[in-house]
Amino acid sequence: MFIVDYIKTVYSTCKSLLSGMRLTGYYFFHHKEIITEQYPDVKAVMAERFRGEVVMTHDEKNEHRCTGCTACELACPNATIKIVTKQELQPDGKKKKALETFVYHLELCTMCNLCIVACPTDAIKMAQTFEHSVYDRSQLTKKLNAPGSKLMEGVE
Amino acid sequence: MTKEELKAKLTEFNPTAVFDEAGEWLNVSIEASEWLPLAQQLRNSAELDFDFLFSVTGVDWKTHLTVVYHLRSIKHGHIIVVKAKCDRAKPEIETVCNIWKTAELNEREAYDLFGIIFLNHPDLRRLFLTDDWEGWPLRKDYVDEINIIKL
Amino acid sequence: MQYEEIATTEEGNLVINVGPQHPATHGVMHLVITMNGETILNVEPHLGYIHRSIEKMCESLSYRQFIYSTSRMDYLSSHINNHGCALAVEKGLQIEVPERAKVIRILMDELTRIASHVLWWGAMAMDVGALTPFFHAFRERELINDIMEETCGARLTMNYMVPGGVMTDLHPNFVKKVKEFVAFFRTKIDEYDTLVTYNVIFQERMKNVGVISAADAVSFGCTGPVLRACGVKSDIRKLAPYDGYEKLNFEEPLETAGDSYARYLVRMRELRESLSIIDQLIDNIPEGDFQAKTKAVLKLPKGEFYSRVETARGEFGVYIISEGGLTPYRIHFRSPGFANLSCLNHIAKGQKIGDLVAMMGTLDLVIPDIDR
Amino acid sequence: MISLEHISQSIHEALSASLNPTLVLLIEMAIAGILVISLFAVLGLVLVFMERKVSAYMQIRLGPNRVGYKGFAQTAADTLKLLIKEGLTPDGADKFLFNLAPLLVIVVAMLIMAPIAFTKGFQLWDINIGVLYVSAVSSVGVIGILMAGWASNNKYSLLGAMRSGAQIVSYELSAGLSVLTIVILVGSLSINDIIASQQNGWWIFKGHIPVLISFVIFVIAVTAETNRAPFDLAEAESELTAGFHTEYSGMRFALFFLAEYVNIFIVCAIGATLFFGGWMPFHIGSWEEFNHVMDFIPGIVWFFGKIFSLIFLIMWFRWTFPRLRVDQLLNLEWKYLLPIAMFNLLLTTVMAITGFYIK
Repeated sequence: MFIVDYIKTVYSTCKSLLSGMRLTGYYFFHHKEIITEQYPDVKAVMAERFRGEVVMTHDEKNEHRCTGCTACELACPNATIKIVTKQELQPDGKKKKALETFVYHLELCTMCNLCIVACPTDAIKMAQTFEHSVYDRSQLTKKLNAPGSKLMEGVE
Repeated sequence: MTKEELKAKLTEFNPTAVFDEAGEWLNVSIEASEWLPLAQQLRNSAELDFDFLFSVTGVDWKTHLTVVYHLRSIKHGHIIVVKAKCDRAKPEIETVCNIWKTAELNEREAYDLFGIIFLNHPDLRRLFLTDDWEGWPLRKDYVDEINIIKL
Repeated sequence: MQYEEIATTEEGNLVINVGPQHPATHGVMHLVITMNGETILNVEPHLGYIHRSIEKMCESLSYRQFIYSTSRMDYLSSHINNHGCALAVEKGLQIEVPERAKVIRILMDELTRIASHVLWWGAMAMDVGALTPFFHAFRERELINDIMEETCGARLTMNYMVPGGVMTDLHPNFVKKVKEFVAFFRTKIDEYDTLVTYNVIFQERMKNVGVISAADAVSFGCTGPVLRACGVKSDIRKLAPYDGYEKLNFEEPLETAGDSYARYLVRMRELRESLSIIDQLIDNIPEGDFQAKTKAVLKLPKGEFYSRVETARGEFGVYIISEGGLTPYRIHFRSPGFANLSCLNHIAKGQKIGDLVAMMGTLDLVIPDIDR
Repeated sequence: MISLEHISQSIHEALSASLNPTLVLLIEMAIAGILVISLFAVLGLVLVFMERKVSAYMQIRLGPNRVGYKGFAQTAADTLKLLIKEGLTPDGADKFLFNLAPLLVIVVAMLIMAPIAFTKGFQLWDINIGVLYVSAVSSVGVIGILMAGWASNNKYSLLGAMRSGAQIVSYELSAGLSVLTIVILVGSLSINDIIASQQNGWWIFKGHIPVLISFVIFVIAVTAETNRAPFDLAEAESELTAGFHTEYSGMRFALFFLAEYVNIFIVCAIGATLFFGGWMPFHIGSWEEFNHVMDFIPGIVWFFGKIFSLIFLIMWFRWTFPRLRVDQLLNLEWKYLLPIAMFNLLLTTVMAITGFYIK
């Protein structure tokens, strides 16, 4: 029957439209469902594994664990890390390679974590910061070893 | 069809083809001029019925260029890899746009990046690069003056 | 006063540029459309606005390093792209991946697929003019991103798959959070149907729009939901199972109409299939290593290695040609978006410009995947 | 009790006492003009804020909540931004028409305000063909949109304008026919007569099926006429970027934006007048006490309450439904709404002639 079909179509049409409106109406009146995060007022807590930027850990004696082996530099796909080494005189008179500057280009970094995995001495790790914006890109080139820091005892 | 059956069948069509069975699938190496007749056979033969061209790859072997076609048959499920060898100075090969429509964009990509000329292609222009780009970037002898990382 | 003539063809048809910046292209794609009134006569894609030549870049990266760059192709299924690359390298090195790593990989793949489809659902609804679903979709996607962030350390480009397994072990909260998500998502997916699928206007917009026959779809190299909407079985997870998909019990959703609505339905059903895959695995993650022992420097033997995976958009192929060195001699990525795009002109002819937007929505084009 | 009627009357008397009638008329016109323009400004701010909040809550967001108390100053800040923004005129555009179009649209929106009765005795122009005037003037607005689309020298704008032209011309018909239903039942075109006829109950609640049908048609048609989703094809941001106002920026864009919201307000005001009794409080037949209690709420509150409920309904549509395609849009009008509206009109006419209805 044409008329019956027609009425059925109209009915199902209205039903589908109204059920959609019911859903949006539900959300309109149920404000507890709102998921907005009020970002600058309420800072998000990032997960402990979140990769924000590469940092070098220093202990309270201002010592780091980096031997300057360049494993991270080799592992990096984007040439983000540049390690400058120097020859340091050991107490026993031998010369030994040591880290002078650990240059880290945050602007080139893709946070792929390969350098962290490659590091044999766990000298570097990922920090959970994420607000990296600066006014000048030269500020993104960072020196990771703290001034005056030296290699921790016993790290080879 | 298994590799052996495919090989036997293909030898019928093209006695000069070189086969390589080391990999996962049967590899067939041919000259560029032999490609179009072989392609028609591969598509139209009911036993082979390679209707799905899923990858077109250009390779620069320094001495010559190769176009690698990965073909699959939806019905039979077998896969074949055809490698057509082109001259490096004058890389020309017949298009297979009429056989597999997907070839149109894929061949344009190969033209764009390797400079392989696909004869009788309906619309052979640069695809990714600008029209006035010089050189073929994915060839091994391509030198890029601007290196972002070294800047 | 000078009037510039509006660009037309010689026959007087209107030529219109959609993109490179256009709300419907979801990225920097450029379509040149010839129209007669509102009817489309021809669509010509102009690509390359974000072509980074990842294939060339990979030629100078080692086998550990190149994987991360594929996350930047189809950024919505980055895990699955990485998975494909890892599989190709493992094929070359003949590494046996530990069972735990395999299960973790599949779980991550399926979560990625859900995240990708959910975003597609929202974005596609936005294309046809409903703005609310977009925000609803992001609610669920954020939950997945949180899970990813906790375990992998990143939300979009995770670089979690490495040759031989995964980079780190699962976070202790992972199982609990995934279970919570699955339970939550099962209620929300019904809301998706109420809001969009059953909506008459939406159905009218989608049905008999962008119809492609099975033969044409195969010829155009379409894969994934586009091909499955024509009734062709094409799921790599079924055809050539990898990493333990063969042990799982799931269905490959097929539709026969081949129109936009069929593509939509296939994806909606895939969402439910992915949920069932996660259900099967989440309680059965085997103990053991999450990564096989590999050498520090990977060297693939001379030869050619091709691996295929099923991303959210279709078949993703990695073709590595190795000369035995530290870096690939040539690497080629078969991206599903590139092939799916090639059928756009075919299906758009004779349709309205509003349909074009709906078609592009259901083809689920991700532009970096096309441009590579 | 102080009402707007008393205020306007006392102003009139105060002016007439000291000045000659021509001057009084001029001053009163100036006052009316200022009132209309300030109503426009306030409406623009309130409605845009309302739209943003409604959409936000439906989309599980908070919406604007930073500028001013709970974000109330957000739209004012946006207006300020639009005011100081450069108004670009594209090269190759028809400068005169390009600048004229937003003015035309806004002037038309202002003109329709004339016959609307805000409360008892508070009306700019008590014209005896009020409904006819409204439907006649409202269709002039499309010329502004066509002008904007044509003058922009942009293909998106042109397509948007053409769509808008086809759409408004079509939907004008069924909107007009659905309005006629009430006109036939009342027997008058005057807005005041229509409101007076709802003294004992609003038309929508009097239980006439043709009135219900014409209300549904009216809501659909005016949603389309004001270019609101799901009929926002003239803008269709995912297809035509911004449709007819793609090239407009700064204050000229703001005028289009304002005109859209004012148009919504006006069509909802017409809808409220025709179907919900305008400023007439909710009365039920002969329940004298109930009616008396309802009368304590001022008419202006009733009127704005009804208008904003209707506006909320239209916003609700927008944030729920996908957009129609252009051919579906015209199909809906010519194949469904128009025949139904005509049949409905026939039914109403039969009812009116036989007198078989509740007055």
